[in-house]
Amino acid sequence: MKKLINKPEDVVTEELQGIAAAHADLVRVQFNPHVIVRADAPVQGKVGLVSGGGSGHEPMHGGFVGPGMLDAACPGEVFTSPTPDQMLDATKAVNGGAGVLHIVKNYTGDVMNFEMAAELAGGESIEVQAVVIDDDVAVQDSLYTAGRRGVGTTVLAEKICGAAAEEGRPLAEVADLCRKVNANGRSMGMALTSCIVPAAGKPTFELGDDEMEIGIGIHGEPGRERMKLAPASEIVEKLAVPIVEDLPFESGDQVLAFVNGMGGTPLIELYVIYNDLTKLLDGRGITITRNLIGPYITSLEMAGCSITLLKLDDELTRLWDAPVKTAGLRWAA
Amino acid sequence: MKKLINKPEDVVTEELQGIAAAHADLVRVQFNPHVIVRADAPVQGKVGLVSGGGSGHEPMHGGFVGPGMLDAACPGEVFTSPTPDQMLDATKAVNGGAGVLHIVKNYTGDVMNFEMAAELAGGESIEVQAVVIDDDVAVQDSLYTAGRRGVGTTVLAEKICGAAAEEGRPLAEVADLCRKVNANGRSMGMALTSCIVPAAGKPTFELGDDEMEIGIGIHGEPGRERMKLAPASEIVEKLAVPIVEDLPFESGDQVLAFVNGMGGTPLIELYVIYNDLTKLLDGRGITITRNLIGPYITSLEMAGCSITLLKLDDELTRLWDAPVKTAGLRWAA
Amino acid sequence: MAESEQASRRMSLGHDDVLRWIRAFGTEVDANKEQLTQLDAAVGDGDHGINMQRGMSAVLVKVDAAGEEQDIGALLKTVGMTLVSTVGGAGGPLYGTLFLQMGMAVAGKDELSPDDWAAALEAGIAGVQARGKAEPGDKTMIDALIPGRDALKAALAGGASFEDALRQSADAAGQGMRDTVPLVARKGRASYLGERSAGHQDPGATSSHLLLEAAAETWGEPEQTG
Amino acid sequence: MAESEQASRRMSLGHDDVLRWIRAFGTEVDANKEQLTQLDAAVGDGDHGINMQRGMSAVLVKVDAAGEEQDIGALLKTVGMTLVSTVGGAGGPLYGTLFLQMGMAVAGKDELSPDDWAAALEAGIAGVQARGKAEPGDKTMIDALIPGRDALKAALAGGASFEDALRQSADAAGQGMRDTVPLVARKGRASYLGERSAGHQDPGATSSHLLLEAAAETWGEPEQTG
Ligand SMILES: Nc1ncnc2c1ncn2[C@@H]1O[C@H](COP(=O)(O)OP(=O)(O)O)[C@@H](O)[C@H]1O
Ligand SMILES: Nc1ncnc2c1ncn2[C@@H]1O[C@H](COP(=O)(O)OP(=O)(O)O)[C@@H](O)[C@H]1O
Ligand SMILES: [Mg+2]
Ligand SMILES: [Mg+2]
Ligand SMILES: [Mg+2]
Ligand SMILES: [Mg+2]
Repeated sequence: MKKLINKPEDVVTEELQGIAAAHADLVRVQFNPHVIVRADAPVQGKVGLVSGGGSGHEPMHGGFVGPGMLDAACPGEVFTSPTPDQMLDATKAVNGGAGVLHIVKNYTGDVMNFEMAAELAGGESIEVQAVVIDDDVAVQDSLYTAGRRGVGTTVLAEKICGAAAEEGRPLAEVADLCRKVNANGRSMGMALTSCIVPAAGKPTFELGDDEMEIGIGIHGEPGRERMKLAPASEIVEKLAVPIVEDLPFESGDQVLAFVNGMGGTPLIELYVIYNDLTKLLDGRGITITRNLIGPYITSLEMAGCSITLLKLDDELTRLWDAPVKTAGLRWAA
Repeated sequence: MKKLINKPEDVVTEELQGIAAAHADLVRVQFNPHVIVRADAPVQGKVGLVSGGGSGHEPMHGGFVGPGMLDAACPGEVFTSPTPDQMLDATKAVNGGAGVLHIVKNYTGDVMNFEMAAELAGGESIEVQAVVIDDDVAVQDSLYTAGRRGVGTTVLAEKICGAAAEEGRPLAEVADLCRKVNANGRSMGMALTSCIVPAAGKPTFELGDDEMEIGIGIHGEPGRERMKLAPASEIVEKLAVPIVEDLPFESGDQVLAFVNGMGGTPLIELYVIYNDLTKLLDGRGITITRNLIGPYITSLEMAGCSITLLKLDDELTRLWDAPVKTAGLRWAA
Repeated sequence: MAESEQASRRMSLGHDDVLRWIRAFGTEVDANKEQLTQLDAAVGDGDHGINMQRGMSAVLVKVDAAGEEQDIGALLKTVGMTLVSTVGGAGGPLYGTLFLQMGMAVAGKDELSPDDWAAALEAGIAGVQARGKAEPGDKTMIDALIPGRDALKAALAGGASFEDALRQSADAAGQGMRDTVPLVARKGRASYLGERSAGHQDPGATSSHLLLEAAAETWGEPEQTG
Repeated sequence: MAESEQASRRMSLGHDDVLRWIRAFGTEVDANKEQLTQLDAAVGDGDHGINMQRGMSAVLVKVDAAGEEQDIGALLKTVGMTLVSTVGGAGGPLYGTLFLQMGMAVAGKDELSPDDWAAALEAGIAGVQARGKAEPGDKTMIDALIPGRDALKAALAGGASFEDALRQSADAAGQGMRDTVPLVARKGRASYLGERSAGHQDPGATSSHLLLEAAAETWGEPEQTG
């Protein structure tokens, strides 16, 4: 295992110490239990946005705490959902009287822990709504299973709902908007290499030198199929066609295209992927009007990428463009 | 070789097509020869800032073209200095009548190609000054050698000089400022893994599973020494102590600390490094007043990091804080 | 079992017995951390052993600190709360709920009869199902717990000694655990794999077997009398 | 050499000869791309073979397109300009300058005597030194070029045939190339390695040897008369 760390068991705490030292202007970090809170929280009268999940996906979620995006993030151990006490602390810290939205990625662990937290927050009379993001088309959906995973759309939902909350919209509306983003976003990812969970010390899965895994999750969960390495244009087809056909995205649609790096893949490759994606979408009459390219929802040092498409309308576009000031995403009006 | 590419020989062109499609609001891309130019270039009366170098270091330099930073970037083939005709085209495209500054990283190839370009630009009556960045303390400096390499300080110089040019300062002043940044910045890097040049198809160097290379360049050039893998805190010491002692940085100094990812190292590890760096500098009475953490000057998919420290004064701090709007660095006032 | 051994048969569990079981489970989790993690790597995200071990170490610190003041219900609730706040993932809420509900079922008691134990287990499992919505055959910890519970109840109802009933319970859990191998997961992270989840043993069922095995081994020894 | 062979000895180079040399260099670079890249990986950034190959392919396209209209000086300048604008790195300006300065030295000529060739090489090398500031012993292409130039001039001055002089030139360049192995680099990317650059052959000296070797081989054959 080759990592820039000290002891595996200290990675998350030391990362948070680093974040606390680097971004004191944006966030406060609470250490027991771990919570990253917007520096000026709670913002009175504003809906509080809380998300969280296992660590190892940086900058998500801690890097998205700040004006225009999240009010708090709960970082779990690496790839392990955080616990209800973290979420309860976060919820209390960001409650400015207008209620709190939990943005939850659809993993059994995340869902159950956020449920327990919401029950506890209810006990303290804080109004909480939860929206579950489940946008990963690599997973077959069914009433009888855990359903689809939450992946790339989470980042977009956090940005867009963050902007809406900043405008002072009420909890029910922000929650509806979050469901709308989820309903219009679809993702799929792939890996060229496995990642290594620090505490495990060895790769979660083995891939041959000429193999890749399509439909991978963000925790090194195995994907839909393993296949021979292929050129970028074929990889884009393997990812984007299921996405496009699932919603479906249709000729005339305007989309936000999010090409995400898994952590070990450099930007130069993401632009090659983006280039192939523009060609594929062009061929189907779908227009990219906004884009996001870079490592935003990662899987430790995994090499690979994911593609997320979000169907845009004027409202979503306007909220996407609204100012945001976080360590991970930052722009002005 | 596991990369998200099509043909190795097309990587740079396809990357640039991706950049052109993604960032048309910020830049124009010219393909023959390759030049990335600020969308509104030339800005009349403003000093034009041109940099360039081999590709494979993204977002540097193309991702730093835009208001408040570079006016143009010349991307060479992967890890290969661009050619004088690229630089000449860039220089002509950004010349708004106030002259053009070439920010050159100190590599024999970059220096010679920029020299030839400046000779050619002189022939077309464009006033050009060149500043060479040579901040890498891993390399022994001497009058008789090629001198130190240009690494992390380049990013900081481009940002700071970009802000000064935006204020309308004359060429000589912007060039002096660039020399000042170079004089006050020091860097050193390390690698956990090699990178693979697409056209070569195999790792530039081999590192054992328990080895790392200290003092590495950004092109997979071998470093100062190869040693056994060590904890993050020791790695920080190996990098930061030579930096601190070289300038030297002294108790009471205020610095910008730049923890850079080499391309294959995820953010979580960079924050662990940053945390150890804050402790080391604290112990020496040096205060970090600004920071930059992330993959900004990369080496393809190499895993590893570099540390750059820049001694700040009020002028440098103010110019660092000034607005910038590029694909790679973006913030408002 | 011979008449002469009747005297040494365990008829109830005290605070100390329950504590010994919890410690034994902790030891088992420690010893099998690697295997649990391997199993989870095959169909999940490779952290089940790490998570459970982190949780059980915290539990042991906690129950040591709490001393013997607590009744058994409170002790089990402490275990549950500690797991909830230290394990995370799916395992945290599920094992946390298991212990919390067991604790609720025996609230205030300082001694548990075999039937109390069976009732506690039943309540705990009901809690796991309420929280996780898994049915038998979904390839989860439920597939070890339910056979374990059913075997325990059947054995006690059939007049078996507590020791025998615990052994049958653990064995049935072991069988349930092995029976998860061919199943296609419908709950938890393994469900993302669809058909590819078949052929692997469920990590949660494996840790649940360890839990019931720890009970059989800890309490299966003749009671120390005197 | 026997009197009878005198007649077939080459006394001058035409446009076509120079073109054949350029093509031969291109072929050598192609064939040794891998080795050049390996050598550069050891002490530099592993692109010397790739860069030179990209440049020489562009050169071949360019000189084919240019046809035979050009005089030799113009031909060499075209090669130089093409290398400057396609190779990049250190190799681009250095090899570009080499050919540009050679072209300047023989501007307007349609035929080169052995002495013209020696003068062109001398001018080219002077250009490389003006651009790169390398001295002999710095572990660069200069360490192959200068012995090659000196051997050529000495042989011609000593009355050797052009063929023999070219062979001696190429052999001296080869020796110079091998002599770079123990050197500690003082110029170029290898200088960053300091002492660690010793023990490796310089990639640029290797490609420069190929250049002079291509001349010896292309022009060393008895001239086709008739
Ligand atoms: N809905 C559920 N009901 C019951 N058990 C479940 C459920 N989902 C997952 N599990 C159990 O949890 C185990 C995985 O636990 P763990 O690895 O700790 O959590 P995570 O999947 O969040 O990493 C699975 O092997 C399975 O037995
Ligand atoms: N200043 C110099 N003068 C002469 N030759 C040089 C100089 N610097 C480098 N070289 C030559 O260039 C070669 C490397 O070329 P190349 O790999 O194409 O460039 P880069 O180092 O930019 O990747 C070296 O092996 C050396 O022979
Ligand atoms: Mg997990
Ligand atoms: Mg190079
Ligand atoms: Mg797991
Ligand atoms: Mg090279």
